[in-house]
Amino acid sequence: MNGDMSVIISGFGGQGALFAGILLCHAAVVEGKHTTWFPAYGAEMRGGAVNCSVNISDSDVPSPIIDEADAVIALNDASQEKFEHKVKAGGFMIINSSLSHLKTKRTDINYIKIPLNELAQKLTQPAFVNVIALGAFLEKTKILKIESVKEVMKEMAKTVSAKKAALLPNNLESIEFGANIIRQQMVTA
Amino acid sequence: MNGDMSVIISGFGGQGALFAGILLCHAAVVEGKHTTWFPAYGAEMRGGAVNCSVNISDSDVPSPIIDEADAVIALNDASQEKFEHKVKAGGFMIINSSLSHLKTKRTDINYIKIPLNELAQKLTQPAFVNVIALGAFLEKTKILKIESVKEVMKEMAKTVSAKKAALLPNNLESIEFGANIIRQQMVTA
Amino acid sequence: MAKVLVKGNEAIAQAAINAGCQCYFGYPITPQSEIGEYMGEHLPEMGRVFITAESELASINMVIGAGTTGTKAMTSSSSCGIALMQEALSAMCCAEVPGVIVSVMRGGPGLGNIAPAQGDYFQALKGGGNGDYKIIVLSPSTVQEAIDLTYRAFHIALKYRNPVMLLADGVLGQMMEPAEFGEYPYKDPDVTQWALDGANNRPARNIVSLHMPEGEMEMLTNRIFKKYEEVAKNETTYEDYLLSDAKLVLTAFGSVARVAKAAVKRARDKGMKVGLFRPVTLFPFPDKDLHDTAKKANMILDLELNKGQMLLDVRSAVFGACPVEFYGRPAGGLLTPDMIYNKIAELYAKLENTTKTEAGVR
Amino acid sequence: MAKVLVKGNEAIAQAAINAGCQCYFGYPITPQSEIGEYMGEHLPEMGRVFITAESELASINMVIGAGTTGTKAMTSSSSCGIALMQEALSAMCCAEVPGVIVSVMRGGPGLGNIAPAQGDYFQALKGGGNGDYKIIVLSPSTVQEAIDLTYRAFHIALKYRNPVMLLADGVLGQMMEPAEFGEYPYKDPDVTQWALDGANNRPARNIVSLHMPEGEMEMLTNRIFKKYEEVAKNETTYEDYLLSDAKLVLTAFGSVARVAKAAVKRARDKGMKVGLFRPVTLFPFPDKDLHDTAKKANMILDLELNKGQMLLDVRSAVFGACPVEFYGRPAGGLLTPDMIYNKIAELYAKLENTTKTEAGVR
Amino acid sequence: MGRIVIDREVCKGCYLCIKACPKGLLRKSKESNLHGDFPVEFNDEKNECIGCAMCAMNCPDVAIREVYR
Amino acid sequence: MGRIVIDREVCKGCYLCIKACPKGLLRKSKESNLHGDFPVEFNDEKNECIGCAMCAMNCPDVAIREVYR
Amino acid sequence: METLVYKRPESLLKDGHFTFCPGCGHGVVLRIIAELLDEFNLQKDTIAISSVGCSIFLEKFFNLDVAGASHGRSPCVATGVKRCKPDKFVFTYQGDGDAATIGFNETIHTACRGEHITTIMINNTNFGMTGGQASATTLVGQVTTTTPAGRKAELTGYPLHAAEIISKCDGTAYAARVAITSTKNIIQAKKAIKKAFEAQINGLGYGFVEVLAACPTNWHMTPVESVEHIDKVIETVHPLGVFKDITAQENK
Amino acid sequence: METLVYKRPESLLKDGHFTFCPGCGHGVVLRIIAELLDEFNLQKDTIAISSVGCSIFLEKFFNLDVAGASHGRSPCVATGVKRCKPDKFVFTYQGDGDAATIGFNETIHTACRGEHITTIMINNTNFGMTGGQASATTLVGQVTTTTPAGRKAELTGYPLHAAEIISKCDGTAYAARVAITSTKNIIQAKKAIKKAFEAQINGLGYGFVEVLAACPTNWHMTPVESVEHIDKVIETVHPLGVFKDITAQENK
Ligand SMILES: Cc1ncc(C[n+]2csc(CCOP(=O)(O)OP(=O)(O)O)c2C)c(N)n1
Ligand SMILES: Cc1ncc(C[n+]2csc(CCOP(=O)(O)OP(=O)(O)O)c2C)c(N)n1
Ligand code: SF4
Ligand code: SF4
Ligand code: SF4
Ligand code: SF4
Ligand code: SF4
Ligand code: SF4
Ligand SMILES: [Mg+2]
Ligand SMILES: [Mg+2]
Repeated sequence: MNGDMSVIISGFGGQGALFAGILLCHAAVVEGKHTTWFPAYGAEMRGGAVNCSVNISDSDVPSPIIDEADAVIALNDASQEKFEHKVKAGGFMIINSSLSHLKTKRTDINYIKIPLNELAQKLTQPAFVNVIALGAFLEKTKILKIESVKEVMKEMAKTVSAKKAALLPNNLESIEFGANIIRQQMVTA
Repeated sequence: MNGDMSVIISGFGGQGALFAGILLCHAAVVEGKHTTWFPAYGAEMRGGAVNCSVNISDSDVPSPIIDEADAVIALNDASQEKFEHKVKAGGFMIINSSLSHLKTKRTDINYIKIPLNELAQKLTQPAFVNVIALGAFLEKTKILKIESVKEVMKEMAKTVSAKKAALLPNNLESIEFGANIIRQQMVTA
Repeated sequence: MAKVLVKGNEAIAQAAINAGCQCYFGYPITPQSEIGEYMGEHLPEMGRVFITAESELASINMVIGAGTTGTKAMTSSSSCGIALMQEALSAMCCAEVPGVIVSVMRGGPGLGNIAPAQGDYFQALKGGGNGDYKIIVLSPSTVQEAIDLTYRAFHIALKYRNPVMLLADGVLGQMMEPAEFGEYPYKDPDVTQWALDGANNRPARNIVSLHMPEGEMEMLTNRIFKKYEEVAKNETTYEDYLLSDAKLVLTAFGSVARVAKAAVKRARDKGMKVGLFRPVTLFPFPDKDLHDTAKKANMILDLELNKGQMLLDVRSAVFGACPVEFYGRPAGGLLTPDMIYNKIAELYAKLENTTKTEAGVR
Repeated sequence: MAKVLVKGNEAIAQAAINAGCQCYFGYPITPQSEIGEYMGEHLPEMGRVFITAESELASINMVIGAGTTGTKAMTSSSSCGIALMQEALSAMCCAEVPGVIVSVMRGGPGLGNIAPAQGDYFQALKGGGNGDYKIIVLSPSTVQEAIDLTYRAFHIALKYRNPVMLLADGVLGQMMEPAEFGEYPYKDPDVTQWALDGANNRPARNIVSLHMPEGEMEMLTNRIFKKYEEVAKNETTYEDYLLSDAKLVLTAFGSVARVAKAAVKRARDKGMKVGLFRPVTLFPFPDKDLHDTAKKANMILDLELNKGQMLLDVRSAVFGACPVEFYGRPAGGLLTPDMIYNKIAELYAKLENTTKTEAGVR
Repeated sequence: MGRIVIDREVCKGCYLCIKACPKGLLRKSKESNLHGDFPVEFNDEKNECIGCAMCAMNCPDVAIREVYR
Repeated sequence: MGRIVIDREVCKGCYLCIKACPKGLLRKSKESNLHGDFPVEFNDEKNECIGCAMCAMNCPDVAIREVYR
Repeated sequence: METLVYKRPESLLKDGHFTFCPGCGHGVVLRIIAELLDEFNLQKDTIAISSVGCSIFLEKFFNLDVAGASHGRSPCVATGVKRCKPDKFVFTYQGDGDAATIGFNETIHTACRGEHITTIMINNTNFGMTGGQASATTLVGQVTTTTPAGRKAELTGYPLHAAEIISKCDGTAYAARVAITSTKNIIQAKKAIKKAFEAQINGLGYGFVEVLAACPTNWHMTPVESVEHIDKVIETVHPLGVFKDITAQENK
Repeated sequence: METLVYKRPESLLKDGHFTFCPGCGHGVVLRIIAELLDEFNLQKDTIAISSVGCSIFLEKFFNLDVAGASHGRSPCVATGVKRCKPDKFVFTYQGDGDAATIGFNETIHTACRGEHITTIMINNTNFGMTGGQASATTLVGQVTTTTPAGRKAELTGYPLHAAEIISKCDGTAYAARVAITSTKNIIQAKKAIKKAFEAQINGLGYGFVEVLAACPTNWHMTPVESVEHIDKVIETVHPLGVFKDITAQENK
């Protein structure tokens, strides 16, 4: 894998797709990389679709907008539908098989199906499907160190409300768990 | 005198400079001529300067704005000052000598000085300096018939309030009186 | 019908009444308050609607309300008042609401002064509303044309379901000249296919300007711009005054054009081959015709009562076909026949001494 | 100072704070509400002024009040909100009141949608205010540049006593990337010579926009336009990206320019001589530089997230020096590197097959 | 003796109806709907519902479609 | 015993002062000023003015410049 | 035999469902309006004016002709519509940001003109749609995204009382503030809206009903906490009541 | 020895004279303001905000720093000025068209915010400057250039009562309506304006004084008829009074 990576993280509002992207970007900055994060919001107030495009690179990132992504993380079925065609040939797509039972359509990309919601139930509650997916993504791509993300999480915990800060252990557990899914190949293809 | 005539009528608010121009235009329409009337207002609320530019022609009037006027009617000193240079060489300027004691500056135009306010005192009250001046102007230029203006006055009297309509005789007297000033050469040069 | 002596503003008001304008909503501002006053006197008598709105913002939004019901409605204002309508004008174009707006320009920027000017060309044509939209802008040059274009404004507003602006300047609004009203000459389209009047035995309708689903606004905008192409095809109008052999072509709109004519006449008398290209529709702007005219000419002189606003459209249309010069006065300064004539003489002398020159950059 | 990951909107807000912005007046609107929220969190703590105004009309007029005292003040809004500020912007230019306006464009016209767009170029540049006036418009393309141009906006607003608009699009406002704040790099001019603070032992001052005496507004406008020439001389800025040998020159502003860069890179990899001309100051527009660039090029391709607005300035500047093509998407449609690359490839192929073509008419 | 009809896909789980029902006949369901919300369910084993429609009146989403008495 | 100073060029002849003066000491002048208005004049032959300044207070044009008592 | 005592009103679109957040007050009010339109048999004769705020998508909820207004201007659009279609029933549905902040001038002058239209204003004391910023009706001390430390009167003043002010306009026939926080209040709210509708139907003048409603999302409260918050806190600042009812005066 | 008991106030420009029509009410009010600025020794510390209407040329009358606002927006400009220069005295001088028609939203929200500024609103029940069209405060039946047959309530509604409404805003410290139709009323008017100034000086909040004033030109009455008309007719619709005075409440 070279130092360039483009990923789209998508889900419905409340699943934390945008936040996963932000974590990723911050970690990129920690490692001194160039990076962009660009969100898109749907029209609905309730449960609307949201996604973000993240670029990570060793050099300048001209376009925050991604034509073809190296990877897509689809946290629900609508996201899978919307972004399946956006994955670059040879790229991969993480699918939340808890919420999507759609058939995959392409043969030129890899699919990593993870029952994120079900797996999340196994962790200290609340656990975060977005962060679990991010852990898996990082372990798979090695584009950034899991440690960098953890560092970011710790830094963030310092500036947010006590209530939010209290969730740091859950976040750390979630990301580690996500990485482990790949390490232990708990995925279906 | 050919059928073309441009005149600027100027005075302070309340003297009726604009209305004199309107009468003139209406009379031009009565005689089937082409005509334009274009007003300009000063900045002051009280006694501000006003003037109008009137064109009368046998053919289309392209520009309502006058560079050089065949005639200027200056109902007060400020108007004389402002428009003296606007009279075409060979043209003339009617000056209200009741309200202006300014020296005249040009030798290439004719001056017709009429003590309008004083003369107006001699008529049935109220009498109208603007209409008197208009009468003089018409008698001098013969561009339109006095009768046409009288016709316009009579028509107008039909559509205005009774109070205003009652002034018709005064208007008729004023215009006739103005014409007489020229006929009888009651002017200084 | 006989010619009557009529003031520009009042001619517009009476023409609107003749055109079947059912509602007037407005807020006074010099130099066009006579329009509202005329409407205030006549509309209530006729059982039509007249409201002095609380502001120009309110007026134009009332026009929108009337427009959504397919009713002919109008507002009028000047300069800073028109500035307050920009949000609504953009929304009207988006929701395809018909309506007529009369803009009688005064001196700007800011409160400026109440002298005639043409500083609101950009305001009318490029707008301060958001997004891509076009107001159809008609620019009369005589009182007669003010009447005729008022009629046309009401018709094409309904025809294309778009706001139409009559862009007059203070000269035209304030001046009087003889003109004939005639009859409203158009057959207006049926509005019952889209107008709001209660969802009685038909699917409910809506006329709105928010379109959130992805791609919906883009499709809508593209469709509306297709409509504008239609408008351009059908409605583009300009006056050709002695253009056929003109080496120096003047461009001017509104009252300046008639002053320019006086100067052209004089120049022609002196043997100079000068003509005038006067856009009557400012949008749709007669790009193609002007470009073709420029190709045959040696120079264009654009004349405006501003610092050069239509100039941008002129330059874009001419696009190097011949050089473009500009002569104007802003904020209430007037161009007189003399001034224009002198400028013509100056440029013409230069032309005689050169061949076709290279395109300059503004 | 180290680079931090920061969202465009927040970068602008923090940069304004660093620039010494003492007051923020605003009314929320997507996609820029974060600016107001950021200000609402930080300014009161610092003893500075933060007011959620009752409307955009109110906000900009509060900015005017602050500006008349020589105080650095700012408002921010988007599209329909900016439309409501047009009267005030014209008045500001007339009365020479400094102030910074941030416009983060969303999809229009009307309420449109909240997707990123560039449909408000006309709104910013040609305005819907009345009369002849110019807002200085700066167009950032990266978050870093948003910071730098925010600094510059505050400085030149005071320097020229004119409103300055930072024109960003939703992409830039919403995206995050690493950037460095550094220190506010300017030395601001002394305002005590003109600012209002009570006529204490000096003649009373006034800052107004009505000038009735004949000729006064004209003189004023001409003087202000002389100032704009100064601005053009000192401030015109554009980015030259691989222009020296470019046969096909792209023009684009804001976020589109960075997307275009990705496409240019790819085209260069394929051996196509393509470059990018990116105006950083939209007013003053780099007319002359663009014209000179066009003279050396075979074609210009203007790219915008609208139906062709900057296009008019591009055409006027190019004025036939080479043909101008346009490619854009309105109302929230985005241009991606692929799309632009494909367009480049298509046009470049044509170019290879022809020699310098005749100027087209839009 | 009453009965209500709940559209569990429309219910957003605000639980204002639970607060409103004078008989306490509504409760949060254990299963989420397709939107990820946990809708309410009608639980009237003892036939206590009086068909007062208070639940429906308080429902912001008209998720309680019908009330019978 | 009072006295007032009128600026007859500033006076616009509204005659509100006439209405205001409790002693009736102001009257319309027979000669117009340069603006064509007929200003008021102070007419206090019997020295009745009490210097109450009511005239000045009612004058919309500050044409009554000074009041002495 | 079972009788249907309550069903989804016909004036709502068959397949429409509200896009609001869970527990949002908009839904209850829209349902009340639809019920009243059913009761008055007005669906066919109504033109609704939508405004800018969370309720902007009226046409996706109601089976009614809808004209969309710019932010704050729906009373003007309604005026234009009503003057052209005096026989139609015309109402505006607005938020506190729309009707009482940016558009309060339009609201007031429409009231002064005594337009025969009805305005329902949902007061959730913030700009819901844009993410919960302070509006003109925000309480002193209230935490919003623009007043993260709570609204401070010294800095940004006091909440505006819309219904009270509108009651001072001579063209207003009916002005009231209601809440939808309990069955009892909902019944009251429906009565008030009915009165305001009747003012229009009977040609009496302008009707204005301000409804205190929950915005749980931006208040960061559960829906149940939200309605309790309205009763306990908001009503002390924005008291419920009928501030003007010209029919009541006539009855006296 | 003679003592000078009255002289032209110093806060007026030495050579300035009012450009109003004969008998216009603006002059009396401007003089009162100038007198009060003299009395409070505020000339040096004042920034006046002029608005659009016959009084627009404040800078030609007053020896004060003046910022000019667009039509209806002077309360906003005043807010900007005052927030930047809290130690200065800031007032807006507006007409009924400016403050109560196009700009009433700005007036109200400035009042709600409790800005420490003062507004003097000259209510001559029409748009004087543009030639006497009907404004929001025009009386029913009043003949204006836009209501040549008299304002008809059925068509264009009822006059707005500015001072009463402003008194309902919680940030208002003082709100009153006065007239300048007699020496007694002029003295009252001066007292009211003084109170409103003091509200600002003492940091109590927004001060608003509505002054009923003559516009003889557009009313087509003599100045003397005009002031009588105010007393006899206008005051029955726009009654004089102090509608809010928080210092009075404190005293109680
Ligand atoms: C002119 C203008 N300014 C701002 C906005 C952005 N905006 C959209 S909705 C809204 C606030 C709505 O608040 P409110 O009226 O209280 O409705 P709610 O969402 O709370 O129901 C704002 C400020 C806009 N669309 N137009
Ligand atoms: C936006 C805008 N609309 C309209 C005008 C025109 N205008 C100038 S003064 C005025 C009315 C002033 O009336 P008022 O405030 O009552 O002051 P008065 O002249 O009666 O003292 C109007 C409508 C304007 N300048 N700006
Ligand atoms: S109808 Fe009444 S009793 Fe029955 S479930 Fe609903 S609220 Fe409870
Ligand atoms: S009130 Fe309605 S939406 Fe809320 S829980 Fe009950 S049924 Fe569901
Ligand atoms: S000071 Fe009093 S008594 Fe003397 S003239 Fe004036 S009003 Fe009359
Ligand atoms: S009140 Fe003043 S302006 Fe009026 S008549 Fe008396 S002195 Fe003259
Ligand atoms: S943001 Fe508030 S007002 Fe808007 S839908 Fe959600 S709860 Fe309702
Ligand atoms: S028009 Fe009326 S308000 Fe204006 S100066 Fe004349 S009298 Fe005064
Ligand atoms: Mg709200
Ligand atoms: Mg007035």
